[in-house]
Amino acid sequence: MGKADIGPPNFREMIPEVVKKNYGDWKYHEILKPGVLRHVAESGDELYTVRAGSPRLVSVDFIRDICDVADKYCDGHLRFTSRYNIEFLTPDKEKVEPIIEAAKKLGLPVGGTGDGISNIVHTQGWVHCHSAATDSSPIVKALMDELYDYFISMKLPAKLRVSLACCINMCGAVHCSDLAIVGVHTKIPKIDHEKLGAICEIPTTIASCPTGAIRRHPDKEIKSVVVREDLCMYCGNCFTVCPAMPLADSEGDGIAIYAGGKVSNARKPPMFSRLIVPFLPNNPPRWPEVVEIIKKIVNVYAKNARRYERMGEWIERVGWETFFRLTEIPFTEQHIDDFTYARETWRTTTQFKW
Amino acid sequence: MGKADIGPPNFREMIPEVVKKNYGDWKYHEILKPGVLRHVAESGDELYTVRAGSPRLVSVDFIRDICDVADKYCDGHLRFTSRYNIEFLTPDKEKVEPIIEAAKKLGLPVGGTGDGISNIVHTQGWVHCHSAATDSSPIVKALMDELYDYFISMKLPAKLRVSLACCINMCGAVHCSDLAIVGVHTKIPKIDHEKLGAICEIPTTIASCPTGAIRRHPDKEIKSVVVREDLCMYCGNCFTVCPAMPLADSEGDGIAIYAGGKVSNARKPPMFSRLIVPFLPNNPPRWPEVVEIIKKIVNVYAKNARRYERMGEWIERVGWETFFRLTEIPFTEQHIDDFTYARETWRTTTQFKW
Amino acid sequence: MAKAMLGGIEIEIDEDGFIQEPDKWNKEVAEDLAKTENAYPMSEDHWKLVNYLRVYFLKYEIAPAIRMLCKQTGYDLKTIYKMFPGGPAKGACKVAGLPKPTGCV
Amino acid sequence: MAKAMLGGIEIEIDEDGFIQEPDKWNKEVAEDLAKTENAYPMSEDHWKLVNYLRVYFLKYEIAPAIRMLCKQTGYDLKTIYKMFPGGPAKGACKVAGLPKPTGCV
Amino acid sequence: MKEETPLVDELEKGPWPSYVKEIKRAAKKSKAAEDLLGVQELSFNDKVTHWKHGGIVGVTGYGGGVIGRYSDVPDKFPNVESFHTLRVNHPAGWFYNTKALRKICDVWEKHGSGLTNMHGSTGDIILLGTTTAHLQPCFNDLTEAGFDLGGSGSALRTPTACVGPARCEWTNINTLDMVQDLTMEFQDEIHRPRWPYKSKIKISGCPNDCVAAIARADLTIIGTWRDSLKIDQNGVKEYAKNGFDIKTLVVDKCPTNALEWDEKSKNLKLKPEDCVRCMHCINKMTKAIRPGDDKGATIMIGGKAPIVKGAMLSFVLVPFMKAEPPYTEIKELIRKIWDWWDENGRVRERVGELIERVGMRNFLKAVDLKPVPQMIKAPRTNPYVFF
Amino acid sequence: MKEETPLVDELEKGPWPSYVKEIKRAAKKSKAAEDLLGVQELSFNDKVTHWKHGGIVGVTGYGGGVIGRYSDVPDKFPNVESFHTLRVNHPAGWFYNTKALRKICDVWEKHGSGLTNMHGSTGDIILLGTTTAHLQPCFNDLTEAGFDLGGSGSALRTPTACVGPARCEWTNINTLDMVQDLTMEFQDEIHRPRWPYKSKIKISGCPNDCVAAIARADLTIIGTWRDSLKIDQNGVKEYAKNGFDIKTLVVDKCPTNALEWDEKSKNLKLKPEDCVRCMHCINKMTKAIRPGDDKGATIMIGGKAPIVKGAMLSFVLVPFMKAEPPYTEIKELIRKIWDWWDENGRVRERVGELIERVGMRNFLKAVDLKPVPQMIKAPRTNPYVFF
Ligand code: SRM
Ligand code: SRM
Ligand code: SRM
Ligand code: SRM
Ligand code: SF4
Ligand code: SF4
Ligand code: SF4
Ligand code: SF4
Ligand code: SF4
Ligand code: SF4
Ligand code: SF4
Ligand code: SF4
Repeated sequence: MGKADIGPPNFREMIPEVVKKNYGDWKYHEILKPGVLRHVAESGDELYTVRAGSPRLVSVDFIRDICDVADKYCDGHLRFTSRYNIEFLTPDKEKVEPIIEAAKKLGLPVGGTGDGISNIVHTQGWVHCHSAATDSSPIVKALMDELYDYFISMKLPAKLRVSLACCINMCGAVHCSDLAIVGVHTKIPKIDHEKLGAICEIPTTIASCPTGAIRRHPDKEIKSVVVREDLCMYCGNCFTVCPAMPLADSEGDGIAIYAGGKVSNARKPPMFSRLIVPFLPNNPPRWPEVVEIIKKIVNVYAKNARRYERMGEWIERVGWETFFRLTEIPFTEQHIDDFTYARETWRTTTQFKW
Repeated sequence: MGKADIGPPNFREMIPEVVKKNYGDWKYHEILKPGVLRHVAESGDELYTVRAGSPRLVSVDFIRDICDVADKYCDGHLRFTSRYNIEFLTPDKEKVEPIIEAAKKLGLPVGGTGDGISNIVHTQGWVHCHSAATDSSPIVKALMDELYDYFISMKLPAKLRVSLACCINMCGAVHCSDLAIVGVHTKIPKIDHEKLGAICEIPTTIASCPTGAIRRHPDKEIKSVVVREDLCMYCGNCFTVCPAMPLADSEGDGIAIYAGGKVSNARKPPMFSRLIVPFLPNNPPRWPEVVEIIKKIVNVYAKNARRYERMGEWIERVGWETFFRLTEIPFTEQHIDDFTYARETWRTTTQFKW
Repeated sequence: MAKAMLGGIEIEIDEDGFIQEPDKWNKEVAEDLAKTENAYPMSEDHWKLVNYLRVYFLKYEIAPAIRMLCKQTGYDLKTIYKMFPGGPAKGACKVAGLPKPTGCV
Repeated sequence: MAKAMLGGIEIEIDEDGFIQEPDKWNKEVAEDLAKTENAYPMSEDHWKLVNYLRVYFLKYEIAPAIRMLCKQTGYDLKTIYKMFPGGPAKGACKVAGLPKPTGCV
Repeated sequence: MKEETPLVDELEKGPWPSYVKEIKRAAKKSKAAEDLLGVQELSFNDKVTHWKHGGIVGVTGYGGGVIGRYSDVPDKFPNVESFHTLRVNHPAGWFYNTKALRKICDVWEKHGSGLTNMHGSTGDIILLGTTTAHLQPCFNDLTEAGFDLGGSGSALRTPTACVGPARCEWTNINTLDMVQDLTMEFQDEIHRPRWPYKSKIKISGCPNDCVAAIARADLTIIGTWRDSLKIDQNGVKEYAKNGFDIKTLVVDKCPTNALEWDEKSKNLKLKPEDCVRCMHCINKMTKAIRPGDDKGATIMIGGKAPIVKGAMLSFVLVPFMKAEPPYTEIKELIRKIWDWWDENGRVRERVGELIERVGMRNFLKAVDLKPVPQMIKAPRTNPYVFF
Repeated sequence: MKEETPLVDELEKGPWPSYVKEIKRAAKKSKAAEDLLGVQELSFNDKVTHWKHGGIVGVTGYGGGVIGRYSDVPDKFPNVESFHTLRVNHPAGWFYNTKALRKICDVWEKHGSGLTNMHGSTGDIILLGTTTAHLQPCFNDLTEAGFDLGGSGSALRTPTACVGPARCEWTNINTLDMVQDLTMEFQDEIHRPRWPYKSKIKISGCPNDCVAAIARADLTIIGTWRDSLKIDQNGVKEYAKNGFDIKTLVVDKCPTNALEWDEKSKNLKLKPEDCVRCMHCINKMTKAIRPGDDKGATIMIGGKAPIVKGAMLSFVLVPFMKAEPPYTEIKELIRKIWDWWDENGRVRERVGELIERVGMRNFLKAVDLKPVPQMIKAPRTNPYVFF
């Protein structure tokens, strides 16, 4: 048995010298251009950050590549952001351009700062997860290829945070993103009655269903469960606890899009994202339907929102009816909540627009 | 057998001549002074309204008295408002003052218009209802004696609508009032096991409980139910369907106060009233604790709200923490929702005041 | 609580004349109750309705919803009011010996 | 699905070595499973834990919560990891022939 | 027997008109009213109600309209041993001629305690306190006088409407005609309970909602308009001249910032697409601003008090509907709604609660309405979507 | 065997860096990575995942940190028959020196597919794909290199923190020190699952919340201040001079109208009692406006994704708490919370859901906190109150 419970390396060994020196004593910052930050310390010291995009799913050789850059220009230090971007840090202004050049050589876009689209928080998808109703990395790639310009520039009204989760477990802050792309099933679980009794805890399985759709099999001989079709909304929570209830389906699986969430407390309090497109098919490798509608929404937002107005703030101001009108997304029964807190979403006023 | 299904008299026989003539053709109005409205029709005709307060619970002789006034000055017509006030209508400006005099003679205050406190919508209480956790008419009387000045004047920031319900059935728009006074029980039902089986539908009784606190009596011999004490919040809904479960209690019954509701769609959409004082004792005949706190709140509101800002709009602007600070009402666990939609009331942001 | 002679036996009733001792109900009791409800003499139709109510109540411990009552017995509401001028709740349920309805019927 | 010889009989197991035919579980099977989990030879303590898990599972059809397990058996979590280096879920439940835990334990 | 009522007497004092004086007035002619004073005093001492649970009494052919009530101290107060109330339909808008009112007074002096509520909080004339024996004769006399009973139990309640076109310049619908028409249409539903629970209709001529329909009615009809509101710039200038602070008191309070104020030219501009017809600017500048011309109603559904699942406000069902006599479209919609509710509702489940339980999508299908964004404040946040 | 992967290959094109290229790079050295390409292609064709449910594998003495994964097409892709991931704790703030990073690369090249996620969305270094046999040796080598596993299962997850004092001028707490300290304190809770479900801690230095803690953490710690923010009027004038529209872009966007702008004197005035410390004015005028001096943290609780009862945002538990090492008060509170949750929670019930189920009052009592209005947006509307 080796070591245990040693915890992560202490960050103090990881931060560059200039950070160590000015730790906690920063005064202000500015964004010099997309992807380049300048932080100034009380001491007068400067720290330049070059932020570069990353596909997140990377090889060790990729990591070695960026280590080379860090060794060359950053005294062997670098960091990652909470959205997977790579940050090269240096106190030396002169090194900024060379770092940018080096990043470009590696094929990494510099940007992701300020009022633009940063990297897309995402998840495993068909690359690793059993639960996935869609893939993740390819959609992110397809989207970022198209939104590329918004990454390397800062011309949106405000930050626009995109996230993707390959199933409704929503690994990531998907439920509070300006734009959220979520893998969804639309067929009920196919139960393997043979196996279920042996490999699943039946009470746990029954309790897992948010809508109470799961009951014991009416035939007491059969140690299994049944699903009430009209109550099942394909959340897959039963599958999570019981492998004998898969719901993946090549036609039934696809993507839903949510919009208008945010996390920061700036101006408006944090908000959840809300359903705007109930279903789009899985269409590998580039999911054109998804890419197209996302682009459309971003454009409508860019055109209509006011400066420093996040997606959700804009929608709140103009009203959801206006959002649907401007984006030309059809409004359907799926948009209307029918889960536990549904009534809180009903319009209990005569105030509305056309 | 007499007539049936004749319905109410047609209002056309009830409206005065000037109304008939200008029906649907009014142009504008103004409030000449508290309790006196002047409506002007497209035709140029005028309609003067004198609004007078009423205790609602009145004798037929009272009605005859006001009929006398109407006969004398209003061609035999009058109306009541949706808040029980009496309105004397006349096209003749000259008659306004005599009507006011006549009302005063009858002991009726003229007012209730504009930015003041109108009559209190209320209910039966101990005068007639089996369900009452408090009385109604005496509290209204005690309150209006003290708020009198706000009825005959228009010096509040906006309309302030007070309502009272003697139990949480809330007969009236109590749940959406600027200030709502509600009778509450705080002891669980005392079950009459002898009778329950004979006079109550047990399944209906069980289903009536919003928190699922009612179960069948564990002893199968006893045709009755039991109540889980920790789940019962004394709503009395079981009593409504099952007379064998009374919860009235001279010490346990009392009053809760809610604030900040509104109904109109003007400016902010309609809002529910929210709990501000969880419990005050029943203290007949004048409920001094209730009167005092209501007066205090009205004064704090009068002092702090902006013009045309309803109670709830003001509180929303300054924040509930400020409301509690200014009114010095202690904040307790009872204020925090723990019913079905509780989570919607939690503060999911770092934004707050001190 | 008041007592009344119904069907020849003494039964406890409430102020509205609903019997408080459901076990004592029988045909004779029903007929005497029908008298108080202007529903006497009881025709076959009366009995059909009363029996439906009783059977339903004994099975489910609740009175049926009006819609159910009409559907299952085939009488529309108008007809029921003709048979029991007090209506299904006050009239028919009382005769059937059910607890005084607080909600449905 | 793979088969394994456990306690002298052939039993279906999944990739992680959890048995898929709970009815075939017995003491010998358990001991062979314990070998795969570095928990062999099984002491009295091992058996106490395994038996508790089995009894609980047979009664409630679910594995107990860890807190419950510790409280009821008297072993704290550290001790359990000493007995079953794979831990209560991977180690002890496997030996006890329970379904592969997805949530608790 | 005349009781001492010192606590109750205390309430004769003070400037607000006293209900105790009224009971005493009635007590001069009615033993029941006299006993009622004693019951009040007793309740003041005991701090509980002295009325027994429920009571089912009524008149021939009706299932409701009377609230049965019995004293729990009949020995002490024999004259209120039974003390039922009759709920009597009011004329639309609570308009009366004195002839009609006096008739009611006479009937009630003859048959009851002489005490009334003008009005009950649903809107009925409440005749407060009589005996079982008097119910039918009282009803007969009432109908003779042209009045009928309102609803109680699992029935439709007396629909109400704001004063509307009779006096108010803002109404967008003929509230009084509509309420009269619907009340006549649904006589059977008012008088013969048949549903899972009660149902209420209330009608306001504009979004000010002077009958609090949104909060209290299962079926809420609110007048509104579809085009742009109308601004008379001369009128605006008049307000400005009189020192009315248009910027602070109107423009800044518009919920959607739909108004623009030019301090210099004293011009008030509307962005019609941003106006949500909240009424505020109209309310405060009635001589200059008026509702639009394309008038009709917003139909809402589901308002109610807290029992059982918490209070609900009505929510938008049909954003805009033309509302002309004979109101066929509205009536058909209402019947469809009731029918679906009656078929699917549980005991004591209001229609709003049923919609919540089974989901809007099932409800909309049943009543043949297409989902529109105006029905909701915002789309769902959860991913629990049925297909 | 090298498969044709035409669909996957398509994703090598385009300006954004390609994960496919990365898999291909790894595939040069790893059979597993090569097979992974084939699995992707297969999934693109079949439009379903080809990974089997779950898997419980791990290292000695730990209950989590490894996600077991098996292919459902092992015959076709034998090199990913088992393809487990290790979750590895990142250093606070995701800061690395290249030495440490290169060590990880070497370990992973030796024991796994050579593919990683930098980082997982909880914040771990994700080592993507290895076999059961390699787990223990890989772990041994990792700890040798100074790294440890993160959490999985019903355990604490690797806590994360924003870059904070390392670079950001706005932080009110020492996010990195705190996250390091808490992570070390709770090693046992991370490595040995024991609870009803997972639990997460995230720390942001200010209300901008750059680690999205409010949305994703059961225990959310957000830096804030208690006194007034600080305005440097010279700095303000500078912004004005540079043409920054302070009125429109800052003052008008303050959520509580706590700022007043005097266009003439270019003076920006704060009403401190109205400021809710939303950060907006600071964000946009960092050279002129700064957080106050009385710094500390708001402790929030209950954030989570939708499963089971719908997503929750964290809500305020302690409006303000001083947060100095050794963070005793915070640690004690966290332990109290976990203990109560562990005792009362159902399987797969996060702490926020438990609080919802049993009510705040029971929770607050259990963790010894007094109710304060800052915990709620608004008091209850319903009358269903326990006493
Ligand atoms: C590096 C990073 C923190 C880290 O520890 O990794 C970071 C760093 C900064 N954030 Fe952030 N934020 C980072 C993720 C976030 C997130 C989380 C997320 O995106 O998932 C949020 C919440 C987003 C949301 O609300 O949904 C976030 C909300 C903000 C805000 C508030 C924006 C708003 O108006 O709502 C600011 C202030 C601003 O930009 O005006 C902000 C400002 C900043 C500043 C300016 C702070 C500073 O002085 O250093 C930093 C650089 C700004 C920039 O990138 O434009 N940062 N920031 C994260 C970079 C992610 C990336 O690579 O893109
Ligand atoms: C690897 C990762 C996604 C990624 O690609 O980055 C991930 C992957 C999985 N998550 Fe997650 N979650 C990951 C971060 C999250 C987050 C984000 C976070 O932690 O900030 C969330 C939302 C926040 C939250 O916890 O609420 C998240 C919410 C879930 C949930 C739903 C939990 C809930 O209470 O709603 C599940 C379902 C479950 O626990 O059974 C889940 C379950 C899973 C499982 C274990 C699948 C399962 O049902 O057993 C996934 C394993 C995938 C695989 O094969 O590798 N994962 N998961 C993330 C962990 C990486 C890391 O350690 O850094
Ligand atoms: C007579 C009456 C209607 C009726 O059919 O009986 C009525 C009549 C008028 N209302 Fe009303 N309202 C009447 C109850 C209501 C109610 C319901 C209630 O109080 O229970 C409301 C909703 C209150 C709420 O939101 O909680 C109501 C909300 C309004 C509003 C919106 C106020 C606001 O800003 O929120 C206005 C417009 C205004 O005053 O600016 C209004 C305006 C008016 C006008 C000016 C309309 C007009 O031109 O005639 C009428 C006289 C105003 C006055 O009294 O100051 N009326 N009005 C009701 C008088 C009740 C009383 O005796 O006090
Ligand atoms: C008389 C009246 C109060 C008053 O003094 O004005 C009244 C009195 C009673 N109401 Fe009411 N309600 C009265 C208007 C209301 C209103 C207001 C309205 O209709 O606009 C409401 C709130 C709106 C609503 O319907 O949601 C109201 C909501 C209730 C409720 C709760 C209903 C709910 O779904 O939440 C109950 C409980 C029940 O139905 O069992 C109730 C039950 C009762 C009962 C029948 C008591 C009972 O549990 O059986 C009361 C009889 C008292 C008595 O002895 O006279 N009453 N009740 C009002 C009817 C007078 C009239 O016809 O004009
Ligand atoms: S979002 Fe779903 S499918 Fe994607 S990694 Fe998380 S659990 Fe797996
Ligand atoms: S998929 Fe979700 S809703 Fe359907 S049965 Fe499973 S747990 Fe229930
Ligand atoms: S509020 Fe309650 S006590 Fe008062 S009249 Fe209505 S039901 Fe009776
Ligand atoms: S009073 Fe209310 S909560 Fe208590 S048992 Fe009766 S119905 Fe349930
Ligand atoms: S609701 Fe509108 S139309 Fe009706 S009286 Fe009130 S203000 Fe006038
Ligand atoms: S009616 Fe209301 S929303 Fe429309 S312009 Fe006037 S104030 Fe604004
Ligand atoms: S959360 Fe605040 S302190 Fe932390 S990095 Fe973001 S802006 Fe800076
Ligand atoms: S921090 Fe936010 S709330 Fe405070 S003054 Fe600045 S903008 Fe306003």
